[in-house]
Amino acid sequence: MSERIGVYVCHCGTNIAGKVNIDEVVRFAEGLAGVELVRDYKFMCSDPGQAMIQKDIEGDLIDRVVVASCSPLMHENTFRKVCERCGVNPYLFTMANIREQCSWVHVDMGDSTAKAKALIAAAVSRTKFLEPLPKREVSINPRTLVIGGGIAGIQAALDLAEAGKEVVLVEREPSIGGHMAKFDKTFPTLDCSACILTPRMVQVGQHPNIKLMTYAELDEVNGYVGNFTVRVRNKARYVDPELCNGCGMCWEKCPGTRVPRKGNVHEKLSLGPTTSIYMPFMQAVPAVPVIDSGTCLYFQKGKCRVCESVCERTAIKYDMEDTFEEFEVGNIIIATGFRTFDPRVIKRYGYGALPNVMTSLDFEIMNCAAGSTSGAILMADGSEPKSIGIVHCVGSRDKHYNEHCSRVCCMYALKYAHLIKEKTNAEVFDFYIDMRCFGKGYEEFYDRLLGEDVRFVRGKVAEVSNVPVNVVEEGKLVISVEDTLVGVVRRVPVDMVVLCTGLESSVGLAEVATMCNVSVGKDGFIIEKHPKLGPVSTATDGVFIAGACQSPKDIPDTVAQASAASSAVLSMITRGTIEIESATAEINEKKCSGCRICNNLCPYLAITFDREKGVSVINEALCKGCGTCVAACPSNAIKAKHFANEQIFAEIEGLLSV
Amino acid sequence: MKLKFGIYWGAACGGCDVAILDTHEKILEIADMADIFLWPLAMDFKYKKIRALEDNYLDASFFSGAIRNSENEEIARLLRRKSKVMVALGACAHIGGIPGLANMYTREDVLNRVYRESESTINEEGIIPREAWSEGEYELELPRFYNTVKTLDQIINVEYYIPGCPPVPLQIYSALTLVRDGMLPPKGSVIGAGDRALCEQCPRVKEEKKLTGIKRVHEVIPDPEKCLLEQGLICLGPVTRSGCGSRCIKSGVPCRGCYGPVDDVKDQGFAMLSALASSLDAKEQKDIDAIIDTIEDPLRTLHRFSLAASMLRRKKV
Amino acid sequence: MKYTYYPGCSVGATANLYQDSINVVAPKVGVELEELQDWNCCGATAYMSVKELMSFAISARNLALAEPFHRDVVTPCSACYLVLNKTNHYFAEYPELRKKLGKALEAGGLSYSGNIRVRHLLDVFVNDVGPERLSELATKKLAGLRVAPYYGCQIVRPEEGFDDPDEPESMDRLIEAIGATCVEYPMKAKCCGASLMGTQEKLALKLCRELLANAVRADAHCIVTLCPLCQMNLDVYQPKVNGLFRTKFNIPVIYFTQLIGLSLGIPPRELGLHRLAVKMTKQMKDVLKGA
Amino acid sequence: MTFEPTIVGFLCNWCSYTGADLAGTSRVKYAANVRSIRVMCSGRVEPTFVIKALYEGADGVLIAGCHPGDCHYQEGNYKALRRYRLLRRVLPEYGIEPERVRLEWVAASEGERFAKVVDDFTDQIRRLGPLDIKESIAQSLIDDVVNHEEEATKDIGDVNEA
Repeated sequence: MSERIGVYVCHCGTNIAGKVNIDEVVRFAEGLAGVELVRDYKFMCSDPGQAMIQKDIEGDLIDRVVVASCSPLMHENTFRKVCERCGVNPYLFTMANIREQCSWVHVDMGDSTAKAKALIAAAVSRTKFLEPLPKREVSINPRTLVIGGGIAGIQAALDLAEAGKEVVLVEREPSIGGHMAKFDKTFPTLDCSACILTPRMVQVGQHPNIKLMTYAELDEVNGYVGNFTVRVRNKARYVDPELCNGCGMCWEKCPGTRVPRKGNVHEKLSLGPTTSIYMPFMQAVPAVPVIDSGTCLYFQKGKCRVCESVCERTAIKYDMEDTFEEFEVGNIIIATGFRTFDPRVIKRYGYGALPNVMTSLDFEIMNCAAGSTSGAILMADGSEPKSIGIVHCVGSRDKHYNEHCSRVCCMYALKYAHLIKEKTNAEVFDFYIDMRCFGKGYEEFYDRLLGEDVRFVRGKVAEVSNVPVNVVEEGKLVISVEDTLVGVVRRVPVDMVVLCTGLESSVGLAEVATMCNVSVGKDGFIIEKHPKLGPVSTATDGVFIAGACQSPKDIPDTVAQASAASSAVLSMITRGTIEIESATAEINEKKCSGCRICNNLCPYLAITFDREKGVSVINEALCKGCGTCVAACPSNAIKAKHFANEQIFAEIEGLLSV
Repeated sequence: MKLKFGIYWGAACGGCDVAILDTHEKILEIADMADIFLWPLAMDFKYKKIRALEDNYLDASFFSGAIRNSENEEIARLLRRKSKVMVALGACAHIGGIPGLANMYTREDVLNRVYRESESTINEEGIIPREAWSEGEYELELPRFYNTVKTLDQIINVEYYIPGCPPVPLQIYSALTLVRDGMLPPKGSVIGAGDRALCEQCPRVKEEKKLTGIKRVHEVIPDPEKCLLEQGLICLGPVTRSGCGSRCIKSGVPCRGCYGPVDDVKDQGFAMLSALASSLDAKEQKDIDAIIDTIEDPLRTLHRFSLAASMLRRKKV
Repeated sequence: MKYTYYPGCSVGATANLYQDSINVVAPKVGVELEELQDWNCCGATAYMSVKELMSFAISARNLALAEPFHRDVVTPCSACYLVLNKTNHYFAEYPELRKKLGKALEAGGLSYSGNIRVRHLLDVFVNDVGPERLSELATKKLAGLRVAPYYGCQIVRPEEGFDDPDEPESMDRLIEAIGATCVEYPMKAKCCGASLMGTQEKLALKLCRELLANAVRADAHCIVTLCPLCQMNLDVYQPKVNGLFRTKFNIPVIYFTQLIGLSLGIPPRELGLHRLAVKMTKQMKDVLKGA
Repeated sequence: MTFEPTIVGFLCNWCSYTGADLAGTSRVKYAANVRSIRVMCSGRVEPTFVIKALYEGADGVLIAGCHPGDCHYQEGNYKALRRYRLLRRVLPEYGIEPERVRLEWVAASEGERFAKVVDDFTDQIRRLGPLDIKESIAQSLIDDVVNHEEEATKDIGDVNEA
């Protein structure tokens, strides 16, 4: 073979050089068959590093390239582009991962050096058998799917729509707005959540470029970057949005109850109407109610039809069924947000068992001026509390539930403390582990609260109980906590407890992730392409993420990420086409015997059987190059381009030659 | 001028030689075509005559049978030196054949089994063959029985292969005519067989494969129209070179792989193992294992003829 | 169902009433307890913090003695349960310790491979006998009897045990199966003061007071427990609590086996109930009679 | 000195290779015995790759893919599982302990788990000792060598190049 391979060993500062003996590795590589030259450099990915490769190729010293540096997931593309720039087919390049899977993970320098040699030998050996592959380009459909209509989805959709691009926005709930629509004030500026959100919701509802689908869920995603086909299920709303004018007669007359009408203040908490036909809140977009068939008297007992009779526009349609719509889109932005941790599982905190223990979300709704208490902070019996305990890190930073920090709780806890002080005369106790106030104006807000006569107690709350041990505790909720600043165990009697529940990934995120072919981490959130450099993209081209589906986030960060995602999509759309992986599988007709073993192995149905010729055929546009069919072919008639048998065999030989 | 041929059998059953005779009246053409210098099955010759020939004297030698003992090897080497073209005839010389299955055992295992343990053996003194023995003035010598059965090309260079157990007689004949007419393909080729796997010629209808259990031949009466593999019979057709004329399959018996793998398939057995496992209709480990448990002796079934030629060649000792 | 029985020190002395009830109740519910011959003290939780290795060694000796019988080891004492389990756990987890314990056992001609499961008697009653079976066997359903189920702290620790560490409920199911009612008792798994009674008596008495007060507040006729130390603190020291805090507690504290015994129709004396420091109240007796 | 095995790992690009990278970025330390080959999917791994690796001198082979249900290609890992289960069945007949080949599911988020799997598997292979297939074949052939008068040595290259 006459391949002339250039091997470039990267020091990565001391990241590699600190654990791998570069000189030794270079000498070793020089002795490998097919290797024309070996060079090492501090940072191969830097401009001078890339220039080294370029110079060698342009000087016609080499025609194939091996770079031993970091993970191909990090820089394969960088170096492929270098090759391409100087006329070497990018598929004649191999990367040996001597950082993530070598220098960073092994203790002994001898071990790391030996392994680096093996990895380089394997890369060289494989490179000899590589074949140039043609570029594959696909066009980008300029329409984008945004999943989730919270502030992240709203922001992303508006950015794209304003740029003149079509957007399909799918929201599971009857209205867009997400969690933000339930808040009264936002930290740390205390501006009114509804005031800043509602105009944007309306804008979404009216924008000619946005197709808004509420009360709808993603059902299926097919295709690939630039060319996805998505199917959306419109859940039956039982109200025709074309006819409804949102007058509200239906819910005023509805005898059904979705939220109990009897019961205490906390049980009756609600933002919108409590009837079976309802809008989640009054500023809903679209302003079209839905019927909750689970409590609707007509659906449950077959009698009622009050809403139908009062609707002047005959918009009520009891026979409505789920419908499906299909769209072609080029990119997908996942913005499914979060759910709050259910503190019932922490029995010690008494949520669900003890009255006056509430979650932060309950508390937000209670504070909302449009809610059932008109924003008043009340105990379950309707009286005003004299003391309130705010408990941080409920279900966050706790190995039993979620290890991650939910990032927003400290700040909203401070907001609560402030609101309580503003609206009531109650004493406020705030139990925190650490006070994390990292954002713009956050620390200042904390500082302000320190001056508002809030009692801060540093310690993780052990228990909330209603068992008194003295007269003072009679009839109170008692919070037990170790005050770690003073070193004593305290029992603090209060009237009301707010549990600052942490953020978890939203219900159904795993299903959405599977449909969109992206991975979910062990914390339940979507894994981004790179934790630092690729926070809005994913391992799947054309699928982007925004907001709390990636990790807990506050509103400013969510909006920033949403805009980042939309601009990433815009840059794809503007470019018009994208290069896709050429490493697909192909069937050699002359070798295929038509045994059809491969036929049902392809998850993308890319393999069909040509009855006329008696051979199986791969539709390359559908093939994603997984290689499952290749491994099954008993005639070696299917070839995995770039992962062909002889290439992998050579890699094995190289790997074991040291 | 008449061609000069040698025909020899190593560890073989003689079926390949019989296949030559089974060319029927064509045997006369063969006789016209060439002088045969060695053919132990059919005629009486002496090795020393062959040794006396000058090197490359023979135009072609046809070697059937695997290399099982030192005599097989010695004659293989001898014929190699005396022949311009060496042809491995039949599955045993080609890929080890049935004798190759003995590579699952050591020499001691085999000798013990055959000479001491087998149910039909009476050998109270436990005598097993020895390589050298003196009896009075006579020095007796036996070839060494090898530990590992080898294919012909694991011992000597081989130009061509005629696969099959046994090869189809007409294909032997046509291979001989290729020698006669100087029409031989590139060295290393398999001649007298197809390029693709047997499924190509199989008359049965093939659909997608979803196997829920594996059966043995005596357990089912297969549907004559349908793919045998789909009916749960392990048919090596997908991994075996065509050329046999689908003789087993037409008789309702699955292919056992005697023609060996097609070009570029390194290991017939493991290639079929992958194909077979891929076709199992199960996802959970316990369901997969339940199906696998219905496969009787998977290793020997999948490597029935090709064990000696497989990547690992033999059981580790 | 046959088990190797590790009684522990308490049931032979301060908790002999526990043993009395076990003796009569276990056979009736099909639990066969064969006492481990030549067992020694588990060291209790105190020794663990004084001489850790030694305490593991003496516990391991018990496990080693039990291993040849290939049966679960059952103990009625929460401290024994905790210590033996902890020994098992550490033995499995820490190879260094395993080596040392191996040596120690070898010196005594013993060996242990770590294959013994240690269980509390309550676990056996709940999971092997089961509430359904007890309900069938209970000839005398204890209807109307209000019981405060008290588990104490050790039986639910470490967390990987057979019940929830914060909200244990296994004994509740037994109590309800034999017809009695469990009162809302948030102190279920709170500390009774344990051996602090010997060192910081006031503190221990205070903890006992809370346990007693909450049972009384919930209108319970009796407290039912499963731990010899808990029972002793709450029963024997009840007058002292009354003295110190000027309370008038008079609530019997009995073992779950005694309660089950009553439902099986076994005379109170055979169950050791006459040995209680705080005798069964008239109210309780009346309810039992009525039942 | 204790025996240090050489292990070949076949890691799927999307989960296990990414997980192994995560172990790197998190600086989790683990045994240096596994040398990995990146494939797009565990479903690409042919039994012959495993055999080839063992033949070329690996003492063990680790195949790692996405957790069931998480496959980037939907079901490639199930196919890997089927092949693996059948492969395990035949290995003992070759005299190879089936424990030398292991299939594990390692997600992209499981850097620590990857490290643990590697350490664990390395330990297991260490206990099994060296495999040395080539040496074993050579040993079994030694006895088969007889001094022939015709000592035409065989040149393999010739036939294969033809």
